[in-house]
Amino acid sequence: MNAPLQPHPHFHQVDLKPKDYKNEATPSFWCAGCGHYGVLTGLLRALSEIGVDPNFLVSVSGIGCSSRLPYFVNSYKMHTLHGRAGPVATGVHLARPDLAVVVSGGDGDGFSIGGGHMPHLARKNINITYILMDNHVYGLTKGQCSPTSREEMKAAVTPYGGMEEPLDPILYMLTYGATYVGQAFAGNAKLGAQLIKEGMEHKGFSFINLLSQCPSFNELDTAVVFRNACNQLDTGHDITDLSAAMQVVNKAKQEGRIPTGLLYKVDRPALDERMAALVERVGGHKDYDLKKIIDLARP
Amino acid sequence: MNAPLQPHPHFHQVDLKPKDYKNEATPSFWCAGCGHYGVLTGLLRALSEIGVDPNFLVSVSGIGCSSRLPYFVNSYKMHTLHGRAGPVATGVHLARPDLAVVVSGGDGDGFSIGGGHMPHLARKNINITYILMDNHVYGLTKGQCSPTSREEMKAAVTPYGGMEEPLDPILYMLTYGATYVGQAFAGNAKLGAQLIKEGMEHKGFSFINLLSQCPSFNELDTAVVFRNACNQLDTGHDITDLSAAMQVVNKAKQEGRIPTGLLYKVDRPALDERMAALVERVGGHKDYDLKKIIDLARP
Amino acid sequence: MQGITKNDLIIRIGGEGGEGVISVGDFITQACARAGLDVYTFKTFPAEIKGGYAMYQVRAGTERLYNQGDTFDVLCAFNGEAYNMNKAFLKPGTTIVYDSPSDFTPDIPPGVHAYPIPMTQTAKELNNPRAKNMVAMGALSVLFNIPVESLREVLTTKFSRKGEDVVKGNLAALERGRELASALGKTDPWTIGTPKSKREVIVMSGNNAIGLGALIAGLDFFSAYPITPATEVAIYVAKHLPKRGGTLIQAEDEIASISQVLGASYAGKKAMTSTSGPGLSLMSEMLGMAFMAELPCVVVDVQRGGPSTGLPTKHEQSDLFLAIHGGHGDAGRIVLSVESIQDCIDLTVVAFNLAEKYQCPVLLLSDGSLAFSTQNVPYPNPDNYKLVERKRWNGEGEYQRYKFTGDGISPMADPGTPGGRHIATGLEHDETGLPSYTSANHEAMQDKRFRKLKGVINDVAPTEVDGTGTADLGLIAWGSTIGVVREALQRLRAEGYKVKGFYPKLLNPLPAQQFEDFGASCKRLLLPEVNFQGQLAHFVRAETSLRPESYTICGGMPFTPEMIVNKVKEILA
Amino acid sequence: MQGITKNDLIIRIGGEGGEGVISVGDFITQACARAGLDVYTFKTFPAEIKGGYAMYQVRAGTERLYNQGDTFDVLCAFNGEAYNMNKAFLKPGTTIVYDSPSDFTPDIPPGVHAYPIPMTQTAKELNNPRAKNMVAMGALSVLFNIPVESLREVLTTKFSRKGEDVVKGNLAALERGRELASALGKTDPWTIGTPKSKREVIVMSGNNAIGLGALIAGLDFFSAYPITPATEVAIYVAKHLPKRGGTLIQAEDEIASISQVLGASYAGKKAMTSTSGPGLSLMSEMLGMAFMAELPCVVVDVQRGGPSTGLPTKHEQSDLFLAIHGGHGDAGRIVLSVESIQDCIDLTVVAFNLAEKYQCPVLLLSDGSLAFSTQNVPYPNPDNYKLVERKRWNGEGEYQRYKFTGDGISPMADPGTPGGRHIATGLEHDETGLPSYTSANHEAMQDKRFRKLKGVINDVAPTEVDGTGTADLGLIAWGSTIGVVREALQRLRAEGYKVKGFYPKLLNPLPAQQFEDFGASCKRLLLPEVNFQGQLAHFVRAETSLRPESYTICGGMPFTPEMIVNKVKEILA
Ligand SMILES: Cc1ncc(C[n+]2csc(CCOP(=O)(O)OP(=O)(O)O)c2C)c(N)n1
Ligand SMILES: Cc1ncc(C[n+]2csc(CCOP(=O)(O)OP(=O)(O)O)c2C)c(N)n1
Ligand code: SF4
Ligand code: SF4
Ligand SMILES: [Mg+2]
Ligand SMILES: [Mg+2]
Repeated sequence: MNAPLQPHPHFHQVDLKPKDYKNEATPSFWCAGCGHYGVLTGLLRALSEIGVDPNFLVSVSGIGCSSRLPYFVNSYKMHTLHGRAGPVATGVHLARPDLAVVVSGGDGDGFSIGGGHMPHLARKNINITYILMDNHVYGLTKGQCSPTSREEMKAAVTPYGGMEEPLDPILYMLTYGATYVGQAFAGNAKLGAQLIKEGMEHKGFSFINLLSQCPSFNELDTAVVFRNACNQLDTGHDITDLSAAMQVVNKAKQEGRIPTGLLYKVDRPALDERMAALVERVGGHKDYDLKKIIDLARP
Repeated sequence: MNAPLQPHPHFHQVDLKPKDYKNEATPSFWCAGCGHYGVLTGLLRALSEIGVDPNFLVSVSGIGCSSRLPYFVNSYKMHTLHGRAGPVATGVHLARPDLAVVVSGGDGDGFSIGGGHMPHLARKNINITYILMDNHVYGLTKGQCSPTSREEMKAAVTPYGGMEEPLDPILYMLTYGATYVGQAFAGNAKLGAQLIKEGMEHKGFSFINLLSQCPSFNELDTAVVFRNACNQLDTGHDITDLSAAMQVVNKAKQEGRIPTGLLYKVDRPALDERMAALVERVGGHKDYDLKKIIDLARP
Repeated sequence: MQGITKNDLIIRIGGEGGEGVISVGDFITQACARAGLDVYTFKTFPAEIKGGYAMYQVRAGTERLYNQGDTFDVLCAFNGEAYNMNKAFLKPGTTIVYDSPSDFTPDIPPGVHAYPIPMTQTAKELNNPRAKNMVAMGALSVLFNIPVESLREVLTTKFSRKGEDVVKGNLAALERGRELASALGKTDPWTIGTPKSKREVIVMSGNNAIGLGALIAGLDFFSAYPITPATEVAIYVAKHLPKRGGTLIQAEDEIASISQVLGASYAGKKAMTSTSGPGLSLMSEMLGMAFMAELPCVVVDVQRGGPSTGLPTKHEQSDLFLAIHGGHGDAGRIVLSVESIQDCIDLTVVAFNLAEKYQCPVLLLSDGSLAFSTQNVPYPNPDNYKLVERKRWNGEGEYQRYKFTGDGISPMADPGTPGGRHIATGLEHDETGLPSYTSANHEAMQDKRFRKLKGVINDVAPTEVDGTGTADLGLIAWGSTIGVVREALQRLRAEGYKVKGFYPKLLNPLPAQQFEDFGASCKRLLLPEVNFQGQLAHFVRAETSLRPESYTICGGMPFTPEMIVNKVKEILA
Repeated sequence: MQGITKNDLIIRIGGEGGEGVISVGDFITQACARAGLDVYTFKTFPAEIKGGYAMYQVRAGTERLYNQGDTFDVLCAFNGEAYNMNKAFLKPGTTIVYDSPSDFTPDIPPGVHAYPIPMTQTAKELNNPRAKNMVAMGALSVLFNIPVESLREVLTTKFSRKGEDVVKGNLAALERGRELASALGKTDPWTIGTPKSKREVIVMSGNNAIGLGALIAGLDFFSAYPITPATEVAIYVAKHLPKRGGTLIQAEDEIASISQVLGASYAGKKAMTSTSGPGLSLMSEMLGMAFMAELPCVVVDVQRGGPSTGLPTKHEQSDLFLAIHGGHGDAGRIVLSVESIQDCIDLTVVAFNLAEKYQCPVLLLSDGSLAFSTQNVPYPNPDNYKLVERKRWNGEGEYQRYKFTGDGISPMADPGTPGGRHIATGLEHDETGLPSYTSANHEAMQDKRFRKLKGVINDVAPTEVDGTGTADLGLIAWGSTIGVVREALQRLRAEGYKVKGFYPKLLNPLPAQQFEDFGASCKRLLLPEVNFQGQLAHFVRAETSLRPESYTICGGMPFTPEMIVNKVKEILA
């Protein structure tokens, strides 16, 4: 894994404990044993370690059990529509690059209905952190196949078993050009916290896939199954080599393993940086005289 | 390249010349010099070589200059909505697996607004052929950046130059699990025809990216630029090795080259085959007695 | 609420999700229906995925039932929360059956009949703690005369899959519950009536009934994306469509679903999707294409509380605006809505028939209350349904897909038809399908597409008028509100009120003349609906000369007959 | 059409796309406006990407112009297609200026004035074949008294970027054209009037004017996806927003655009998107979220011919149903529509003000005709516009994002505000934003969200009434049809007809009382609109007691004053 990064100057910083980031006002929602609790724990720890000012943090989600996460976080937050957390977060961040923006949501939310937005978050290098709470099932709607469900899964709308090759969020994100890609078992809050922290500190689009069991509707991919399949990456893995990262993923898949840790990280200008540069280039500022623009329309 | 495949028995076959597949009733639409003409030529040749019965061929498109292609083909056809050709074609094919279905459309149509559908065509292995007419620009709306546009392109909505890393349709499709992936310069109708023919004969989702210049709105990626960048793959390339195919693409990108030919091909049951198997498994047929189903609702 | 005149009984069972509330409700329902009684059930689900307050209300009686009723006659409380949620409804004369000893001790208001039953304790004693609900059910069966033979049968059938031991254990708990209840003296008058005769019935939820209707109609292709409260339509179809050789696919989103449906339709097949409000919003663009390209399709919208994500598990009738007007550029559609489980079957068939005949999208509106409500309906004989197939080209002459015809309906040609090759397109087109942007063509084509729809009114049964003569007040209702109004009118008439009902199921195109005729027979009009803006009232005002008064509620629950009765009395006071 | 009374002139230039038709039109327009004349232009684009028939119509006059006029007084035909497309309008008294020798020889109907000008040939002789259009323009300037000094100025300004040679070459062609025309004897009466005085004006298209309005309103964030005929809004904003330090992004689709806009709005910024019908359909779901979460946003819909892909480059006013009703579950929005370029600026500012004040989506409807029409408007002084900012929390007490207040408006808190942390959610919620599904809360929250909108009517200028006293016929019009009605009414009044006009710009919530008042002053009502179903007429019938007669066309073109005049005469005959 790479050396610890310097926190970005843009974070408004404070000194708070993980529990200070927990919003206690929200009544519990998740089932007992749900992996999403682990994601929350990891996030709260990461926030505390960075010391993000909750007033300058925006937590954004779509719809799903996982997408309830922002309710449990002390921050500004948006609980948006199924699949739309990514573009909404893009708007928040581009309009106010001083805010730290974290997206969290499910495998269905992110890669089924929201799948069309994912490539563009990554290739535009939107400086936000996306945490996928990947339980290989639709939880909130009570157990249908998600695009990461195992091929053989019998579920509500596939009573005779599924028929589709599951997708791999990590491989997708490497292809899409995400500049920070990591993966962990949600139950490993330590690794989760570390990846989230570094992802947030990374300037650019960071994507963290957290494998999170759904005891209520996914009997195949239990916590135990996930934990056993998760393998920490070799220390020798070169996080700057895209093809190597892809190969790791392809190989692990063949072997039924899930590679965890930081898979890929590269620096590329984030979109807000490029936009700021453009504004500077055209001499733009809030008080630019509108009449200079209007004059261009004189006949 | 792989050995010629046997035509699929499901094609209703006839003996027709390429020009017989050309619908002459449609007035011309594309600008002079448009690369899309080359795509059409390649397609007509492929259809003739296979000998597809036009009555059992459905040509489906979305919206864009490229998406006008079906008008010029003698077949059943659907000119649908921007980005939706993929799922519409899925419906045609799953409802009538005896039909040969070809999708054609632009880079914007397929990978911007339609990008959310692409992974699922591939991972579900829908037995259709998708021809991307990739001109690195929005033609029909008169010149805006598409997701395959070069980063530096100045276009209508990016008057100061673009800011986004272009995506690579081929890499995407390898990641998505397309079972046949090929690429060619649209001006090379011979290679285009060959890839389309083999793609159509392939049982599963085949994707062919044809680089097609737009002389009206893309000054960067002209026919000459495309032709020069296109490199036929090494004969030694192993079309069954996914990681190798990805590496070819990643490397070519770094070198500013475009690998052409068949990049990847693998056999995996197509969704219609799996569905047919399910129907068989449950003893299903058109005349299955409805009362047996209704009886299940007796109190 | 007292007395002998009441020929039906409402039992509400409340408890923690997972305690078997739903099973008890289902068993009682099945048993009653099997014995020949009429049943109408209503459920609410907890907001939480697991646990939380669950409620199942069974109404059973000897006469035809049209709705869930006003609150309950009998409350069966499994826990303190169930008691708390319902104590406001414990009016004099009502009955409570509750777990005792337990974590709660209900405060029994004067006049309320109370039967403590040691449900948890007994189940524990039987070494079968999960059978708490069976103890309760046994007690209920004795207290309110629930046909126990039928109960035993359905219980046995249901549990036999899990082995004989399970059957026995549950039967034992049931009998123990019966003994416990028998030992108590009955103080209330509530009892389920004696069924007149056994009948050939099925019992289904609205969502399943829609699935069945589609199968009867000849469904070939189904694509949907899960969404509450519509998912069960897909679940039902997924189970049974393969038996009929059809194809079901769970799509990546609702836009893909409706796109796939149109592809299948073009390919010559009967195709449908089901969704709820958010999904229907997403389908807006593609539904316009269906109208433009004249592709038959059926879209079921099981409405829920809105706007936006809203109240996903709650009842509302608020998608009518979207259903009728939700598309850019003068995009027409046919809109039907269902009142009952019977409608869920029958009107789904009608929806397919209309889609095929008129080659356009047909939207069928159901709602969150009907979605999970179960009712008994006469055993449907599939052979009794008339099915319509799209008009197909006869092969004569030169084929023109969008040929101008008198009624605007142009024959279609399935792929594979020699000489029938054509394009389906969202662009404005001439008769052959080629793009055409001339004024004359666009006007003629719009006229053709809308002219078609003129025939629809004659293809749907005339709107039912409930009552005769001149009324002091006429009630117009749609969707599951109709069933509530039916009963309210019965009660009002019994009290001498001159009231009538009008129950449109075809909402677009609106049968305006039928509305006028009804309006002409009423001195005043009232239109109750469960939405904020008074959506049907809007259309009635726009499309007819009538000016019905709106009575809207939007609290996530259906109307009760009592609410309607009170409102009518208030108006006519 | 003859004569002296006409104080404006309509010149239509037609030719092959790429021949400079658009440039000539633009130059004439600019020159006339610069000289102090009023201008109103109208264009149609070929369906093909390049080539095909292009048409540019300039109307210029000394009085205020409200529309593109009835056909033309002068046709300038660059080629045979242009002649063919327009020969039906060559009525006695009209004039044709055409390229000759050329590939066509027009048939000059009796009474039509004809001026053959060797455009192509002269340009070739000048070794400057691309300057064919300048030859034509020179000829037109002589024949119809187009202010030539201004022409030379605009031409010089425009071409100076391309170097002095280009300027000279074009000026030479212009002068040659003038010589050629001077040599012909003028036989017709057509001449552009003499401007009264020079004025401070700008000339803009509707799309650009909307962009400018947004900049004036304080736009911070813009996201859109290209679509005809709305793309130019984005193009204009893309050029200028960075100068103001704002952010523009081209999204992957319209759903992403509106999502980004809402994100930016939550972040405290003024945000907008622009699209056309298909894009608006796709935004339906997210607009419901904007209403539910009470997020300000402005959505511009430049309407085009529908349904579906329809006639993408053509004019129609057919998205009103979608704009007002296009969301599931009682989702409200404010809908405005623009009549003119002036409105495109002013009402865009109003749209932002309303969005900020009422914290909800505001839809601004423009149309395909206005999109590319250019008009002169007085130079807008940005300081004269009153700008509204959302009510922000004052930091006192405990912050509740969705606090119940008298007017339903709850203060917002930008991220970064200490103590203001809250959630924006599409779920039904209580005052703090936490999910709440109780009946009482849902009813109260819906009431709050709709109660807010009651204030809107008072924040928008009262609907303009054109005319006084009692009218035999009152015309209600919206969008760019208003300008057509204005002129028709002038003409009708000149002939003694008692007619009045009513021009709503706020279409939802509809100012019903103002409609009633207007209706009360008219014996009959007519509502012309360019769509099939009579969409505004529908809302007027639903929301008021009025029953206006619908006059609908949907041929992809706007009404002409003459059509309205004839229709009124027919009705009042
Ligand atoms: C437009 C739309 N379609 C469908 C739904 C219903 N829906 C809510 S959550 C969900 C999927 C949830 O799965 P996932 O995103 O994996 O999250 P999880 O619940 O598993 O954490 C679906 C289909 C919706 N809310 N909106
Ligand atoms: C919902 C929707 N949004 C936008 C458009 C406008 N539009 C039509 S084609 C197109 C892009 C065309 O680019 P591409 O798909 O690359 O095809 P090309 O014209 O380059 O062949 C766009 C944005 C539309 N028709 N529908
Ligand atoms: S249903 Fe599954 S994902 Fe949802 S809260 Fe329960 S365990 Fe978690
Ligand atoms: S605009 Fe470009 S893509 Fe479209 S027809 Fe012309 S050259 Fe081809
Ligand atoms: Mg999930
Ligand atoms: Mg393109």
